[in-house]
Amino acid sequence: MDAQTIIARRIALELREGMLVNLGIGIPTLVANHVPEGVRVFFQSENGLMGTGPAPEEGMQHRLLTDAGGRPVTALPGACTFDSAMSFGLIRGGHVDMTVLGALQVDAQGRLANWMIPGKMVPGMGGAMDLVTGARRVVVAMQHTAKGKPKIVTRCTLPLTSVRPVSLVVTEMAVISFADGAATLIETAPDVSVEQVLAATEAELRVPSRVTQMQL
Amino acid sequence: MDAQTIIARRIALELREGMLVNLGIGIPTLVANHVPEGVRVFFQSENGLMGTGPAPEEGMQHRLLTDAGGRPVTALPGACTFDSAMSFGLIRGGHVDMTVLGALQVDAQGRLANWMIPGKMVPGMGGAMDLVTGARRVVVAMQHTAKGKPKIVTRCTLPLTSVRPVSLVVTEMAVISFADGAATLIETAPDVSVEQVLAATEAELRVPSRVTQMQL
Amino acid sequence: MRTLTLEEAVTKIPDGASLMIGGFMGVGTPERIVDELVRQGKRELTVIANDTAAPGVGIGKLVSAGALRKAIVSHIGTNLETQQRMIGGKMEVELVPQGTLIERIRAGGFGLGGILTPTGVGTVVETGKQKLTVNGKEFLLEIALRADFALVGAFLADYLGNLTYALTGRNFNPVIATAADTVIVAAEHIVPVGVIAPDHVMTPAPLVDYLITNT
Amino acid sequence: MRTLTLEEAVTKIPDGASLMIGGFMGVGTPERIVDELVRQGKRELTVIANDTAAPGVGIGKLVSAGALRKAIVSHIGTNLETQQRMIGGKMEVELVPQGTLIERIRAGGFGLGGILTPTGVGTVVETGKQKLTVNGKEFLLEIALRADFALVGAFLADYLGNLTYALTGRNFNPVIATAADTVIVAAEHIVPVGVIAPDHVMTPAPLVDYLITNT
Repeated sequence: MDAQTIIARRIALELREGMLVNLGIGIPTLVANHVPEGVRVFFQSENGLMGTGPAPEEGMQHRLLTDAGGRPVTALPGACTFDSAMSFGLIRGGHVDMTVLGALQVDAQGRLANWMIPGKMVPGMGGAMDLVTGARRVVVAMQHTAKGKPKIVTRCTLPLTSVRPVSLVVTEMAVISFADGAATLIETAPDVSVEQVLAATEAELRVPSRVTQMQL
Repeated sequence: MDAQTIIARRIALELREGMLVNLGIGIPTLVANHVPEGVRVFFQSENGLMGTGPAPEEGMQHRLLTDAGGRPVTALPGACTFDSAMSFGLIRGGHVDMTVLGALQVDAQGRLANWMIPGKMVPGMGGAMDLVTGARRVVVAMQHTAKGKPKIVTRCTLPLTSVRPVSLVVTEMAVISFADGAATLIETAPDVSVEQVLAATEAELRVPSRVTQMQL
Repeated sequence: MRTLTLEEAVTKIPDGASLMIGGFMGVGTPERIVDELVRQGKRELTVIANDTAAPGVGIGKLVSAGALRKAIVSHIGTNLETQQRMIGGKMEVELVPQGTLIERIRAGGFGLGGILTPTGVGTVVETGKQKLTVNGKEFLLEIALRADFALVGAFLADYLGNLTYALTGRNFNPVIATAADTVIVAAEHIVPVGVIAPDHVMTPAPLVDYLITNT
Repeated sequence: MRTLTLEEAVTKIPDGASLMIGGFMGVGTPERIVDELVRQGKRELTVIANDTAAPGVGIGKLVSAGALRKAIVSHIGTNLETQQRMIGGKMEVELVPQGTLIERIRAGGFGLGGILTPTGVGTVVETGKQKLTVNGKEFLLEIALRADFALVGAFLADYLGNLTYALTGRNFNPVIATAADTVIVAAEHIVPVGVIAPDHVMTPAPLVDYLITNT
């Protein structure tokens, strides 16, 4: 299984019946492909759609039915649309149960940086700051390291997205929880040891006596 | 012509093509019956309707189509409905061109009191404070005196509705403008003299050299 | 979202709860829920709504039943009983300008701390509130308002919980549906999923906790 | 409301004007108006919008044409040209969180001085802004935003100016229609008055100044 699939499948296990979920661009989008059988979730797209379905068949696209990246999507029965004020009211107001986003860095307290690299890349925060501040649970989907360097760091050197800590970080190596305020290694990927995770992580991780293996 | 009709007809002459107009309960409601021929205005009702039409024929009422007083109305072709946040966004945001309201007192600077008599009557401000603060023009429709006492006073003794001065006060005796900040008598009703108006008014009125007669 | 009978849904509301109730002079108020609150003899409720309607109508029934400890509303002029109870000290009434009230509720539902409004500046409404100047103009800081329950009167609901409102029955309903811990809906018609076009949904399904069955 | 040709409507927009433009990644953007702005060679414009789309799409065309002095947007990641112009000092970019941006515009349209949002607290976004504490929680005061013109992309318009939007083409459009001195609309279909049901109107007619004819 490749890194992206491991991450997406593991995050999909966090989905619960009836949840309203916002998926960011990139790996987070893949989570939609792994929703557990029998679980119905609503996907929200911050451009104004709830009830996003899979990509349309060829010839069935409509240019006014897209995801937040502008790509054609479908709308499931029971879908609804709304303006951006409502969309972000849902996000900021705690009505989105879970958001899944990418990250450039996450620090030891779970604080996320994902919207700019000063002097290099300034895409802008888009909806990320509102999502991280307002969603009930924030789950980070990212590769454990970038060019061999840890992305889970003691302290973010990049500008923060929010001071609110994320709930969970899922990488192709591990699941790290910030539920009780400190970075805690709760799962490792198949064939990955605790030691390997620690070696690839800059931030100090709490390691409970029992670290389970991801159930994919 | 009775007092109410004089007031309503005179105010109707302030209506201009395409205006969005909010009418309060009481005499203001009557203005809708005197819209000048060929002038199309939109009436807004703060409970969430724009394009209010006349009272429905017997048997054609619908309990979910009412004015702000809860009375059945009709909706003209091109009418639209909205929630209370939008309704007051239109009001507060200066999108309502003119509002017509009743008054308990208006002071020499045009400040209005119309929502309570301490210890006696506390109906509440409803939408009046937003309307007086936000509408482009505020026109007061009221009898010139109450129980023989002037209602246009030097200083309001009742709690103010807004510190923003009204634009125009129309009574069965006179039209008083606050356009340039001071109470100015600009018109008298037929068979009413300037002296009679002054005698029935506590606030000092500026009287221009030429005061015209209301054109009803 | 779950569907419940009227009785089950109202049983979830304890004495002393704060309730936002939709409706404007009773129009759009979920009358069945109000009737059941009275039947179950609820007490010490705080109601946040546009008005207290009139005796025998909508929230007016709760006033008459003595179910309210407090009402946060913009207008009580159409309900003499509310005024009498207020003056007699049997019920607290907090009057809020209508536009301010709906924005405070929206702020509560939309995760905002509050809003700056020019309404009320220089009047008794500003008492005890912070004033801020933005671009040379004075505003009152009006803070967010939330409730334990929102009691929503809808026109159509589908079985996921998507809602629409009809004509002037909309008023406070879609806004309160965002601003309470638990949202209970009574709809005139419950329709299959897909019957309401996506662009016509006024309250998205995930906001609704309980939909009362129509039986 | 008046109907105008595309050329007439765009002629009303002077160089240096501030424009709010609807659309999200170009979806819902009134493309015809954008094309005409480019054709008429407008300069020094300030655009307030969700994003600058991509080269060749929506607002991206204005970027490429060098028509913009400044963009107030939430995201430029999909338009490398915007980033290059910003870094090269040819264009100013003010980045605003998306939820904050839409609330600031709404505040401008709804007569509010601003709103308190938790978004951005403790980040670079808070620089230079007032922080307020409400019920023990910190918020940023984000102030109202207005523009000279709103360029709105609608789906249906009637001849009074009532508008609807379709699917994800709605986004910023109904909000900017409240917040500009002059509102110009391009609609995919212009229909007779009465065709749009009152409950389905998303932008009430009196907000619209000019409707561009479809010829």
